Amino acid sequence: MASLITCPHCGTRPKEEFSIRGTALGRPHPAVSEEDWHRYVYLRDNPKGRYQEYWHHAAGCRRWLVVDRDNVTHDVFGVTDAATFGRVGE
Amino acid sequence: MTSYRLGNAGSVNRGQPLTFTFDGKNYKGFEGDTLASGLLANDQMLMGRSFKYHRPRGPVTAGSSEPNALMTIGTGARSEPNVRATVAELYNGLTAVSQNRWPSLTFDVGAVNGLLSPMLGAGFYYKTFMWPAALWEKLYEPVIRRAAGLGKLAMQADPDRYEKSWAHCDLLVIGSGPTGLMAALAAGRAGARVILVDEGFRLGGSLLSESASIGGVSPADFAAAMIEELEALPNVTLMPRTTVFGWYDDMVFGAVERVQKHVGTPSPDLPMERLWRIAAKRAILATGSEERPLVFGGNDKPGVMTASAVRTYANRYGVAAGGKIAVFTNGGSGYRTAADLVAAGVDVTAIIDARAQSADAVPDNVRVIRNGAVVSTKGRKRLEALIAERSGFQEQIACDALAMAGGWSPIVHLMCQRGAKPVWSDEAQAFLAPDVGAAFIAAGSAAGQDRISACLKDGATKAVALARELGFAAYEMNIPEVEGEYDPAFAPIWYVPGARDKAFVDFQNDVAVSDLGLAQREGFRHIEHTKRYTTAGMATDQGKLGNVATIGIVAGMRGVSPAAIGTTTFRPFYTPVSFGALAGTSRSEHAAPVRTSPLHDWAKKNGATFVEAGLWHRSAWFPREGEKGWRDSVDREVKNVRRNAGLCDVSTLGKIEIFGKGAAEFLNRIYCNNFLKLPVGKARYGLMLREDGMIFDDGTTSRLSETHYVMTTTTAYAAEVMSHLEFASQTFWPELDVRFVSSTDQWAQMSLAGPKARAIISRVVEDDISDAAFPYLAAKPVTLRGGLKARLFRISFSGELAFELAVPAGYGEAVADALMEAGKDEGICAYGVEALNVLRIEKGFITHNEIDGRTTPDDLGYGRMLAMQKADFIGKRQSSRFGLTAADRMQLVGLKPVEVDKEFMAGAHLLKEGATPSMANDQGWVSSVCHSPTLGHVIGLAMLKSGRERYGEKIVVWDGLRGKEVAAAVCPPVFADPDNRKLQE
Amino acid sequence: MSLTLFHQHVLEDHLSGFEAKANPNHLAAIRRPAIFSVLAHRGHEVFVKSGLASIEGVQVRDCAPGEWLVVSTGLGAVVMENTLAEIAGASVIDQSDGRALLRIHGPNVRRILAKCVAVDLHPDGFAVGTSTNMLCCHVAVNLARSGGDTFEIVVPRSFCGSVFEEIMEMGREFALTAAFADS
Amino acid sequence: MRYSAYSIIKQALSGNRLWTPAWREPEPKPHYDVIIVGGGGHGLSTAYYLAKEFGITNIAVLEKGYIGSGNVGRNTTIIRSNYLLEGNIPFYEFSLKLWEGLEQDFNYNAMVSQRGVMMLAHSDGQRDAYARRGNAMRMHGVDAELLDRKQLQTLMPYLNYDHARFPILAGLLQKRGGTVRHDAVAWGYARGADMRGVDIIQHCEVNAIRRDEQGRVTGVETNKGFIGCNKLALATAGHSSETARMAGLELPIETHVLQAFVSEGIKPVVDHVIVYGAGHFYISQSDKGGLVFGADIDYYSSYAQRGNLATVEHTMEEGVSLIPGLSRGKVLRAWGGVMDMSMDGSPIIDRTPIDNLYLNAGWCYGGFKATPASGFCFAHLIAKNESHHVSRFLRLDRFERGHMIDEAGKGPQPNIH
Ligand SMILES: Cc1cc2nc3c(=O)[nH]c(=O)nc-3n(C[C@H](O)[C@H](O)[C@H](O)COP(=O)(O)OP(=O)(O)OC[C@H]3O[C@@H](n4cnc5c(N)ncnc54)[C@H](O)[C@@H]3O)c2cc1C
Ligand SMILES: NC(=O)c1ccc[n+]([C@@H]2O[C@H](COP(=O)([O-])OP(=O)(O)OC[C@H]3O[C@@H](n4cnc5c(N)ncnc54)[C@H](O)[C@@H]3O)[C@@H](O)[C@H]2O)c1
Ligand SMILES: Cc1cc2nc3c(=O)[nH]c(=O)nc-3n(C[C@H](O)[C@H](O)[C@H](O)COP(=O)(O)O)c2cc1C
Ligand SMILES: [Zn+2]
Repeated sequence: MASLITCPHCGTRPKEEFSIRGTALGRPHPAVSEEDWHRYVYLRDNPKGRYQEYWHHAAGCRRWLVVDRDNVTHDVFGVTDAATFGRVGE
Repeated sequence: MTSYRLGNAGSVNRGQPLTFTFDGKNYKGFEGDTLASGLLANDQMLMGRSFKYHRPRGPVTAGSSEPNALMTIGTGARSEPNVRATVAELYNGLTAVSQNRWPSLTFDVGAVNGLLSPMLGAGFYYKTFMWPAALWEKLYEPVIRRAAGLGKLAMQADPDRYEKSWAHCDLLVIGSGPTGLMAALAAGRAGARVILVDEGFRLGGSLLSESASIGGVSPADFAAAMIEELEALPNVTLMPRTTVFGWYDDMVFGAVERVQKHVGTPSPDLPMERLWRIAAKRAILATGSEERPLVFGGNDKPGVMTASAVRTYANRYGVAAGGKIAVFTNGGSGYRTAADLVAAGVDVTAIIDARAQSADAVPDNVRVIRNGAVVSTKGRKRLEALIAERSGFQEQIACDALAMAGGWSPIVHLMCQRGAKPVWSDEAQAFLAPDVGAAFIAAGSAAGQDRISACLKDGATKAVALARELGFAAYEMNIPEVEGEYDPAFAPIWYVPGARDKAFVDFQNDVAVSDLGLAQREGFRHIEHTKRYTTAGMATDQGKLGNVATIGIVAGMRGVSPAAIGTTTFRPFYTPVSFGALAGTSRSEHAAPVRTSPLHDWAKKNGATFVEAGLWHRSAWFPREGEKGWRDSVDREVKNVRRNAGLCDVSTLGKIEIFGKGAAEFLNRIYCNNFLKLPVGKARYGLMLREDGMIFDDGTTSRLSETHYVMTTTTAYAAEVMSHLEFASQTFWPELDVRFVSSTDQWAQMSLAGPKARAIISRVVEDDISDAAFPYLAAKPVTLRGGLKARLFRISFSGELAFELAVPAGYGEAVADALMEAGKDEGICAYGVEALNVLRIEKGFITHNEIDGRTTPDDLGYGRMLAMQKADFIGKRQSSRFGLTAADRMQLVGLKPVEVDKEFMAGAHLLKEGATPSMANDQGWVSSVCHSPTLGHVIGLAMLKSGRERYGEKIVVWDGLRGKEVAAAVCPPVFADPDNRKLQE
Repeated sequence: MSLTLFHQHVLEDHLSGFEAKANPNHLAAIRRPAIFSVLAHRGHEVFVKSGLASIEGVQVRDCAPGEWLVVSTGLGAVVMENTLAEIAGASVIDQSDGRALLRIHGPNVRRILAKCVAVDLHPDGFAVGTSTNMLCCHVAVNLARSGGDTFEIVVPRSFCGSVFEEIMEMGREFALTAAFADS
Repeated sequence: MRYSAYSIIKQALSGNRLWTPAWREPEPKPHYDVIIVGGGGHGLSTAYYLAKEFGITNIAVLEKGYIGSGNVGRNTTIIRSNYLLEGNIPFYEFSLKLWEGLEQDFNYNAMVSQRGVMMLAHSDGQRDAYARRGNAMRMHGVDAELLDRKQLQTLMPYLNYDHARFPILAGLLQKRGGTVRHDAVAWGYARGADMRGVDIIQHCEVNAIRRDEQGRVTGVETNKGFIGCNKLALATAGHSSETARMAGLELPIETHVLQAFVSEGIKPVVDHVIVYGAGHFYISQSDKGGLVFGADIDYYSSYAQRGNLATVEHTMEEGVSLIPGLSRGKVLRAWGGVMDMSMDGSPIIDRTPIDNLYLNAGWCYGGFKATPASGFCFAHLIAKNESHHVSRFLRLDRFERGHMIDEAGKGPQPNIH
């Protein structure tokens, strides 16, 4: 991972082309409870192991990607465009 | 001085003599020598001093794991400390000096530490220097710190260039010995893109040092033939003088090429060093193996070397390590060394073999002491004799060099840098490479193969397999016949006790077996604790020679196998890498790219002083003759803007074109205030929040058509805002039809502000810009006289009647010139960001001084902008938390000094009158300050607790840091034209 | 009053002083290319793409899904704008002044560019006609292979001076020269 | 055994054979009053102060590796109290005061070196921000000085004044800031705690937290079996989310890797701790001569103690830009540590919603300097069930209440704090 990321649009690129935002969370509905909003903004599962994280291909296609990886071995399992991530069958 | 250069042996170029100096003395060597071989040829064995006890030291190796022979090479700004003489390529005029000694290498006062060594054992400093407490700072610490380090860094700017490059290949082969050459050739012939690297200045690895016959020729000639074929292959890149220092995720290897370290006068067109990031599909570790030193009393005397080093000096460089050389061995390497020395005509006094018997061939007339051991040595600055022991009897044997062969450790460093640990093998009595997957495999000696023939075969076989895996048609290689190779098998001995003198495991850091014992007794038993407590393995060689012995000895002390002890963590860098190479071109003025405004040249010719603003250079002020300082210029510019008009470059503001049917809805969710109903042709000021309710950035967005907007951001946050919009549109609301592109670079944008702005602009713009046709916050495309298309916005950051005119960047300078010309009679001036800042403070406009990531809209008095009735906007739901709405939050206020000639500065804090400065009494802080030429005194914006309730209150502006305390009156944050009359004119 | 306005190339200052004679490794800065950003709206990506492909005299550079730079050294900006305006489902914006077009070619061009970009430009992998956004000398650019040993780089104007200087520096060992060119 | 010059000489005369272990290697008892998870600086200092200041000695510190294997053994050793916000200054100042008396207190020379910490400003805005901070410090009685460019040129002539991309305009100096020998901190606290009866149990990994029907914590499952306790205190730094999860708790924390570096040993050239304001580079020189330095984190979530080449290069670029003379020096080793980056960049020392469970976390890359105060305040909390007054703002529920302590003003994105 952390050295090269294969962007689904641009191909294999160095880490320098990306900026990273943190856990790939879905934004809650604006009307859900205070507690849910707090959880979304501040609490993190932060697992050791498999992890989905937002990466922005800032120097390439400027798409937000979800990088599915292992944060211990740094193996990458897949990179998807964030707009389609988790929307399969939508 | 005797010469230790051997007849015609070796591959140095005797036709090319070189002169060099060491500690001011002149020496001669040959092309192809290292600094160490050159010195040894001149009988200069003493090359350095150890770190702690300042013991005299000579080289122990002929390679990159050298702990002792460290010197400073070069002079002045080009000097480089801690260079290993054993790998430094000799060149004409090289100057080297020894290190860590005073006053000289032969007489070093620091050596008294050796006498105190019983008290200076591992960790002694943790236990003392504590009383009296005051002496630590005054005496102990300075003394300890002065003793620090080895060589001196000149700390001057580097005159040479450095650069970086990427490389991509199917197969990276690390190491060019028999294994690496065969591997590279096998894959190269198959058509794969191959990169072969070796840290040595000549390719060939151990082939350059060994005696045998490969396919009927010498190892060196065999290597030469292989290299010739490789050079001819267009898909193969050969990289000598290149060290792979690290293995990173995704098969990226870091390597450093020493492009010009070996030349006296570097070419300015080439870098000194080049950093390579090699992205490889597959890699083969063919780094060979390291011969281990043996651990016995006095094993650090100059003249004691590994057997393979002695062999390398003889066979490759044609240098005898001594006149009378003894050998202490536990395996075949010692015998081969003796044989090669005898063949070169060097006197071998004895082979002391730790084993009872062996099948190794003994050279004629050389005495062998079997079941023997070296227990100690004699001599100070050079080995004079050794004490050998057999069955309890000791014997002194005169010698000036000792070749020690302690067995072999595969060089697996790189493979262990990503978390895998090497695996102890009882059979090999060594730590072997771990399994790190199919993409990166070890071959040859690095994989535990011990003979040349086996290495040739292993390299070829593994490369063929990898090439096939990648889809290349690779053919099995013919492995040449090897004759006269030796058997390097060995039987380990970790430590020979019995001497009074210290037995070292880490030469440079002076870590001896006794220190390892102490660490165990004191509970530092985990090998990482042992390392940290004794510093074994922490010197510049990172324990390449000594770590395995350390582990073996600790295992012995604990009565367990080395497997139970394990290794310490392997880390980059394989060998130390210069800051210069890792920094490359990105340094000094080039530390980051420069962004220049399209009006840069215009500003320059108008005399601007520039200031860095993020990556941009912005015009700060425009000094005129007679002005004594920047304040004069800024005051004039401000006054002139308020009285006449001024032109300011605002091209650096971020500009984002926003398109789509969903754009209105999108903006309405991005900004906390309403954007849905912004009419076409109009601009609106907006506040963007973060999801936590704090202000993220502000700016205006203009609607150019139903589905086209242009957003401006602050200069500093342009990139962040763009990413933020993309994030929101791509991850929150991908269903909204909205698309963006940055047009920051397309436009030269100038703010024309002041009562005469309209008159001036109308001379340049064709359209009607009367207040009726072009009211406050109008935003429309316009045409300049002559036909150029532009954009005009009636927005103001100064409080004056103002327009922002955007023209295609290439015309920026010309249009600015035209405006200056048009405004000449109106008294136009150029003004910079300093005056802009004064104008906005006078008007109470905010910048990121105020929006420091901890402010809410309400803090700034913009609470009414929060359109809470909207179903959703970023930051809405977290805005109502108690902490963000509490009544005692700090709020934006203005400050005026009570006495008008008193000044205060940004960064000061606020206190109630009479209150002592303390955290509990802290009322707020001053965010922006300027001298207001309009009011004739200093004014400030500040964040004050419940500030809006406190207008009229007298407050103390406390600046203890700069020894200032000034009384000020709290006032609303707008100093000029509070009713916005000028904006509407 | 009618204004006569001169157009300035961003490299005007940088290029004076370079020898006119081009070496085998040479960098040309194109004086007035027309460069437009084209953004396809949702659902129109395929249509816009084929629309762009049918325009003559332009190069279409891939930036991102549904986003292109359309570059021409022959067509002027006005013609280009009118042509692009006819493509339905796309938003178009003139970037001719916001981007500079550099063309670099020569036998060592890949060695030089390997010091500027991380992408593998080996002829087998990066075919003629390929284009993509990438980091070049710390700046996000669009790089295209426009010929055997020829690459074209579209650089944001404000960064162009920095990028140009860095490329020239990287080309020093191969005697890279530079000059303006009209097309 | 008490350490002194006398003990060193005496032991030397007997061949250094009679030194005793700095701490015991006990087997865990079935039950303790307090179990502290994490044998890093904070866990060990908590045990030490609980025993020394609060009279609780029936304590175990459980460490999954060897003590000091976490961040306490891999940081850049900078100590300082030059913070901006009310929630932080008193706490870090308390820590600095404890550092100043530490050696005498625990009879171990951790080489506290108050060589001064200099933070450089490269723009007017940054200088103003440092002035604001310096004044906040002064208000709290903390030492701070603002130096101008001229003064800096005299004090640190080797910085890049003439060819800097971002000019050096000013510097905020805290003279009492400096460095401490990282390993010695862990070892000194461990020895001090052990002497007072604390069981330090290495290679003991906590895998689960046991709770009774009321939800109260009663003990932990480890690779050495179940160990019971009255109170459980988590001080597991980068692994906080993992250990808290064992009790069903989700934290405002993301784990990231930060790299650090050491150069080859060279004669002293950098006398202070210097922090580059135009980037993130910080550097000091160790007593052995190695330049110890670091810069940004790697930005992606990581539990691996190793980093990425791009970050390595970036660090060196900043280093050479700030100190051109480094160019011909050589970097020896790089390593990484996993850190508990919190949502506002500030730490948490608090009780949790779960009875008997106490939390010490969120130290980001600034917790080494906090080691003494963190231990002291955490011990106070555990012993008395209420916050020490200097740590009263470092609460777990502050995010919900909207009382973030956001020194950097970056908001809830942990990797940019
Ligand atoms: C590269 C780097 C540089 C830094 N530089 C500085 C600096 O200059 N100044 C500064 O103030 N701070 C710095 N820091 C931060 C500082 O090191 C940490 O904030 C601090 O050390 C954390 O507290 P600790 O010592 O208790 O953590 P650690 O030493 O990490 O202790 C936590 C311990 O918990 C153990 N553990 C985890 N899970 C379990 C379990 N399930 N069971 C048992 N044990 C467990 C771990 O093994 C570890 O030993 C730096 C950090 C890094 C990584
Ligand atoms: N393992 C054993 O037991 C043993 C014992 C004695 C001799 N040998 C002999 O050693 C030879 C081994 O051949 P080989 O080809 O495997 O190794 P080699 O030692 O011939 O070549 C290894 C090469 O790798 C280079 N290298 C090492 N690390 C590097 C790095 N990080 N970056 C760049 N270059 C690096 C070295 O400079 C060297 O030139 C054979 O001749 C064998 O007989 C092996
Ligand atoms: C302040 C400090 C100074 C260090 N100095 C050295 C050094 O001089 N030599 C060395 O090899 N390692 C040095 N290290 C690094 C350690 O060897 C080790 O890499 C680090 O503590 C992380 O542990 P690990 O590599 O075992 O994971 C130093 C570490 C720190 C924190
Ligand atoms: Zn991409």
